[in-house]
Amino acid sequence: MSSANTAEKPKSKDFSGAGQKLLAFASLIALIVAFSLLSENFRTVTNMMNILQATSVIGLLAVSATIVIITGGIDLSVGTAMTFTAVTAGMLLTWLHLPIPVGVIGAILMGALTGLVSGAFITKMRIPPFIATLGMMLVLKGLSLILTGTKPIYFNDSPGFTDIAQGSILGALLPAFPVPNGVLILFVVAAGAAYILNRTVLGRYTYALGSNEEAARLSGVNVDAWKMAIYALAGAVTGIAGVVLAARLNSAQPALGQGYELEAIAAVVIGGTSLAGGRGTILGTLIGALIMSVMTNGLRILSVAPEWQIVATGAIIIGAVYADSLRKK
Amino acid sequence: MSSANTAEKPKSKDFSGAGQKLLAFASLIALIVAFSLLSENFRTVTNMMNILQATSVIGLLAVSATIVIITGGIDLSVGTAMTFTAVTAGMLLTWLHLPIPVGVIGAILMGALTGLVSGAFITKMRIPPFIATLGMMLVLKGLSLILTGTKPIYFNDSPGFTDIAQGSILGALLPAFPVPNGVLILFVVAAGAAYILNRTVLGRYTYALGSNEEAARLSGVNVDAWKMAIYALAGAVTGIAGVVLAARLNSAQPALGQGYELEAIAAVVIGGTSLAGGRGTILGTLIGALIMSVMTNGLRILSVAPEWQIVATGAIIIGAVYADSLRKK
Amino acid sequence: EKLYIPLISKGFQHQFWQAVKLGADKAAAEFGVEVTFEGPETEAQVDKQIEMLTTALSKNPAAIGFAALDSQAAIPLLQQAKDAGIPVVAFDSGVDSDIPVSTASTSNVAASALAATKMAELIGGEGKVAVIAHDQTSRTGIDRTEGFVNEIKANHPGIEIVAVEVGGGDQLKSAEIAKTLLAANPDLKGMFATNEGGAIGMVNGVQEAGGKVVIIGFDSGKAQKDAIKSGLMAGAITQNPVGIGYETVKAAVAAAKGEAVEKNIDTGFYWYDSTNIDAPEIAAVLYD
Amino acid sequence: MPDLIEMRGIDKSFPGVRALRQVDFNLRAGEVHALMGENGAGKSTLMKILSGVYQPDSGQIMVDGKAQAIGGPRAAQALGIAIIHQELMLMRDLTVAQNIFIGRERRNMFGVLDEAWLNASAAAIFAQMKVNIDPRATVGDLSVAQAQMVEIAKALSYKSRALIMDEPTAALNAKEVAELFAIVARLRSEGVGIVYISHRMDEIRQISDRVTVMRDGALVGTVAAADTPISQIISMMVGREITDARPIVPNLAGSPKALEVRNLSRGRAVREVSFDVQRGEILGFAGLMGAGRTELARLIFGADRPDSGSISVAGKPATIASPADAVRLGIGYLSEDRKHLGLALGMDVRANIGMTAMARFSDRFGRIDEAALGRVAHDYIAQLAIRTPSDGQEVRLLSGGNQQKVVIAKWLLRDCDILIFDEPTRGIDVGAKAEIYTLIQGLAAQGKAIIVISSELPEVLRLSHRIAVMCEGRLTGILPAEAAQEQIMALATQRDTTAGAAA
Ligand SMILES: Nc1ncnc2c1ncn2[C@@H]1O[C@H](COP(=O)(O)OP(=O)(O)OP(=O)(O)O)[C@@H](O)[C@H]1O
Ligand SMILES: Nc1ncnc2c1ncn2[C@@H]1O[C@H](COP(=O)(O)OP(=O)(O)OP(=O)(O)O)[C@@H](O)[C@H]1O
Ligand SMILES: [Mg+2]
Ligand SMILES: [Mg+2]
Repeated sequence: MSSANTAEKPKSKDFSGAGQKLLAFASLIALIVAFSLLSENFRTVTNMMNILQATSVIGLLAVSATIVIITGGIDLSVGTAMTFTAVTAGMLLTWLHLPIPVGVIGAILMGALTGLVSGAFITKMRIPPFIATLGMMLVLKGLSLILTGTKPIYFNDSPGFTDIAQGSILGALLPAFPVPNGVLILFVVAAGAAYILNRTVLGRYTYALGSNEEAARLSGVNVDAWKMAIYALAGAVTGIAGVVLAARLNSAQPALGQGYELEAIAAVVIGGTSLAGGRGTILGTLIGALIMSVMTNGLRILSVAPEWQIVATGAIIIGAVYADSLRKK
Repeated sequence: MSSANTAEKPKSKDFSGAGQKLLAFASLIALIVAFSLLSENFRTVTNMMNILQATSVIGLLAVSATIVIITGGIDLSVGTAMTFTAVTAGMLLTWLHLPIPVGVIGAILMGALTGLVSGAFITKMRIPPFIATLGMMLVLKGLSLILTGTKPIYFNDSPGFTDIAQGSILGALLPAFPVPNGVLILFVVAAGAAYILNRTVLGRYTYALGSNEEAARLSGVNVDAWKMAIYALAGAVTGIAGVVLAARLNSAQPALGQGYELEAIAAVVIGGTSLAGGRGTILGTLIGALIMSVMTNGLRILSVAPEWQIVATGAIIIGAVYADSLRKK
Repeated sequence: EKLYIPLISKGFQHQFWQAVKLGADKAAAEFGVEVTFEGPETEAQVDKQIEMLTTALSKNPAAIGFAALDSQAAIPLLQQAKDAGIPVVAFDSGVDSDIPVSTASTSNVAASALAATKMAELIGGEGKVAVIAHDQTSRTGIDRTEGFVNEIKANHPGIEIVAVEVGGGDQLKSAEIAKTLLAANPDLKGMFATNEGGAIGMVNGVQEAGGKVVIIGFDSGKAQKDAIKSGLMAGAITQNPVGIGYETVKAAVAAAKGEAVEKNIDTGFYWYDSTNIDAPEIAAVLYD
Repeated sequence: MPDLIEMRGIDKSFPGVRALRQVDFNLRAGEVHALMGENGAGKSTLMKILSGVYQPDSGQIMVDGKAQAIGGPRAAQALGIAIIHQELMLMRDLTVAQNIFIGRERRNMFGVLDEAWLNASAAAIFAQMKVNIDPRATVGDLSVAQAQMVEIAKALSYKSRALIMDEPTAALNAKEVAELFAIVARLRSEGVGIVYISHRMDEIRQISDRVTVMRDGALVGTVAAADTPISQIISMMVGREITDARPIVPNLAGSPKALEVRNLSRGRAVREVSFDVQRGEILGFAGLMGAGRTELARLIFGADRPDSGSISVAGKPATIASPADAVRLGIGYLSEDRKHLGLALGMDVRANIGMTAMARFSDRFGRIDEAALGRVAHDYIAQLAIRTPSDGQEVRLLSGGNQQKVVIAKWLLRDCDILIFDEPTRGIDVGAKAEIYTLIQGLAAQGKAIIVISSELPEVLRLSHRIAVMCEGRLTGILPAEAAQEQIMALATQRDTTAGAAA
């Protein structure tokens, strides 16, 4: 019982360290280089900001999806829940004329509530996450249409609301970095989510549930309560996405949102998070989301015909993940 | 080494025996009874045939999805692959004026080929099924648009083609059972798939891969080859769905198909198949698909407003699975 | 160096949009400019369209054609275009703003009202009818549905609209809807679909169900033309998408060159049925 | 005549771990060759190389004197080499028979399976093994011991010339082990070469012809079993002597009752069980496979709900609806199935050790004190000699015995008043075992109440202050520490007496 040779071994690392391998990062760089060579319109600062801005909403949704996927679950409702929170903001600000912070916080809380409800379906009613969130996706979509009377709600009475996404605090301070606020929000939220996942008990249990839920339960972890908390956290991030979306469009569009779940999940998986749960990083997800928006933007800049854009997108998604798996060998 | 007291255990069952529990069957019956009480137009023979016919295409896709899901994989490309096979049939029949059987077989083979390609991405290139089939979904969608020049291909030159779905061999023989051929095809294919899953090596390995792929590999099973075969089989079923779709619409509609994957997977999961793989039945999937179409039809018959239909659909999906899980306790 | 004019449309997969593209390509060849044509997958994707407009602006175009899914949401970008001196031509439906130098469109409301009038004529002014809308929230979806419904309500008291279902422009779903409508309302007299996908589905659904109802479609395409010729469909409304595309590019070229352009270009709509389908002025606005 | 198998100069490294260095090993036809070594010595790795699971970095393998590249499991099978893996490698959704014959199903030209043949063949193997397992039972419903039997049956079904058994008896008790040895003896007489890995020293003497000992990935030596004393083998393994003794039963008169269980029942698995455990006491639970000990523990721990019965903790009636409740009341349960129930395999050693005690290592905002947790993890890694490159290593990459030590560390950290150890030393080497026994006794001496469920009678006898025996869900008796094996076996097979004879 003497030979525990821990001393000669490499330094201990965080179990979330997979992110340090910068999943899919090489593919992202390769894409950016390729498009830059192909088009000078691609490599402008404006266009880079466009790409970042285009990543903000889907990136936030992908962060939300990452949290749920690490638990071994899935959230199909991210898209329509986002819309629902945007509608919530619209009702609070435009219909009830409340101040902007109230609308923003209301939307985020509503997002957390939708997550909590999904979490309750999953834990208390033992409904598989796929079904519970599919149901939520439809219920929230329908409710958005019903509440708005199928018409968009505009934020014209809340001047300044659009600055939440479109303004640039950073640009005001440092004119060389005209990063739109929407992008800033994405990065701040992503950093916060990464912190929670890696440094807090909630995050630890997120990985533990995905890795072996039964083992966590038998370790005395109150699995149901934590899972609901995790879904609520993810829902809050979805709510932030809803606010940014509404600010970008200066409106809450009730019919929007379905289909986004697939894009968000795709970004997560391209970023190296396993749908089986237990592993995954926010950094990977950001890179995955960026791959998707660089690709979309680049193909458009190159004026590729829409149907060929679809084909190319499919091919690049497969190629990016393949390249990444080769590199990891 | 003798005392394993298996004698007092519950009766042994086939591993496919989950199906014998008639997953979600009670929910289906409850729905039918409820709608029948609410509307006399629901409970007509014609409407029952409508429901069955409405189940044919999505049911076939769900059968295809079931096969893949049992392996622990997922197939997001079922919808657009179906369209692609319909386009294939259109090209063979309308453009090349080949006889109907050639078009049908060509479409089915094309379906198998798409499955094989997905399978090769997954096994040979080690791309996660979600990404591989997401890529295929987009590539096939784009190709359908490109090949057709975004225009539908009509089957007007192939009289009799629509009979594949719309005629009724059974009705000709037994006028009391005017079951459309599309429905007949669904049931025959489902029975065939169930047979393959339960009685053949291919089926055995389908469950084995989903249950513990590593164990199968260490037992000397050529996991890669079998997995490709399984995806090809699922693809062939998708091809059959493409033929039935084309026959129903008398045309190959290149833009159709996306979104169907979610409906198909939902039917599978409602039918009790686990997304984790290793377990699931075709019978459950059929019931899941029927739940979905009964629900859709019933809500329309009751003239529920479309946005409320969406909400109700979400609620019923959750409710059906919950009721089922209660019953199983 | 050719002038570059991107057209941001509401979609590209439907025949209607392909016909717009055809007209745009025709004008591009005629005026020697480069045109690209793209649009989101569904008319709900306001944000995707905004993304497309953003990207188009960063390609330094000579002018832009824009069919707004939500005109208010696009205003900051349109302002940006205006500030950069890039003229915007609106097409298909207007933009609530004076930024576009020209608008090439027709009134969807008026077009559907015509469909309602024809429906009333064909069913004798009374009975039950139903609508299969292609969308519940997009401008075209709302305008076409409301145009039809309001005309019936206002001028044809004997007609009852029993259902407005949403088929999403999906041929198969619309077919199921048509069959369900017939099952739910055995005495249904007429059905109206608000776009091509809905109309194809309606034709197939009625064919499978074997009912006898007056069906009226919207837009063009081979399926509808065949159905009209065979008598299955009573008639349909078509706009002039080729004309819309052509006029949009024509106006954009003129604006890019600093020439004066007409503020509103009405491209018109037409009722067609078995009697006039082959007439030259109708045949010119129909497409397969 | 050349040896059946000869491995020469085998090297194998994993990231951060040199698992094997220049190992030589040979196996003759008709011998039982024991492979011994501490946890993490490299035994399983060497055998995985022989069975085609891993490729060696260097070295060569000869079968019948001919050099062979064993590129995969299939190639090993073709050469007549079969292996029973240490970690169960079964498909839980398939039936027993389907598992045994996976990859070798009898079928017709259309691929249609002959299920009757499958079940009959499996039944025949079980009959030969004198085991009563239904070939049509789903493997996921079996206990660990039954699943282990299925693994053994599967390996036997290959009718191979070389059979590797990697800790086949870790989950079995004495009676089952005896049956297994009968099978081993028969195979040996038929000329099969058997590699036998076990941490149970008594078994080595019983069945092996030669013993090879490994340490730290290197070969220590090969000796003849008959003329080498066990103590010498142990010192070859761990480099020191280990002494074995019966427990000194403390005087517990006046010690308060920590746990009182009354008439606890659940289905047929647990029937009307009543007993007490005092503070400072170690209560051993003996019984045959499926006697209901695990199920009883799960009921006490709240992992399953009882049909009836009551539990008191520290004299107060307790409502235990979930493991979280149990842990809050100071009850810990170390599961027998570390892979499925004990560990988050994809997480690192530190996170697994910390799983039960996160509240202690986080502030009120839920921020984890990684430094403190890391210190504690390092302490346990040293104390239990967990062989791992660092506390950041994923647990699934540890050897089986070291994984078990992580589970133990996890519960030690929680510091419960009542600890239930279910097969605590499964797969743990002799040296570490002695250390763990000392640890458990130390815990008892601190006043904790301990329940030890073990299928190894020597272990029960070595540790327990009292010995409870179960049979078919009933508690058939509680014996004093000095009870004889025969007494225990009598109670363990006492099938008819009425329940509740105990306490
Ligand atoms: N896939 C792997 N990746 C990294 N390290 C590994 C891997 N497999 C084994 N190891 C390491 O190699 C060493 C030898 O492990 P092995 O499983 O062969 O030990 P063992 O002798 O069988 O021990 P036990 O008695 O505990 O089963 C251990 O330090 C283990 O952590
Ligand atoms: N989850 C379960 N589902 C069905 N039967 C079970 C389950 N768990 C245990 N059993 C059955 O309950 C009985 C008691 O099993 P248990 O595992 O408690 O026995 P044990 O004494 O711990 O023996 P072992 O050495 O096999 O662990 C057995 O017949 C077992 O098969
Ligand atoms: Mg080992
Ligand atoms: Mg046990």
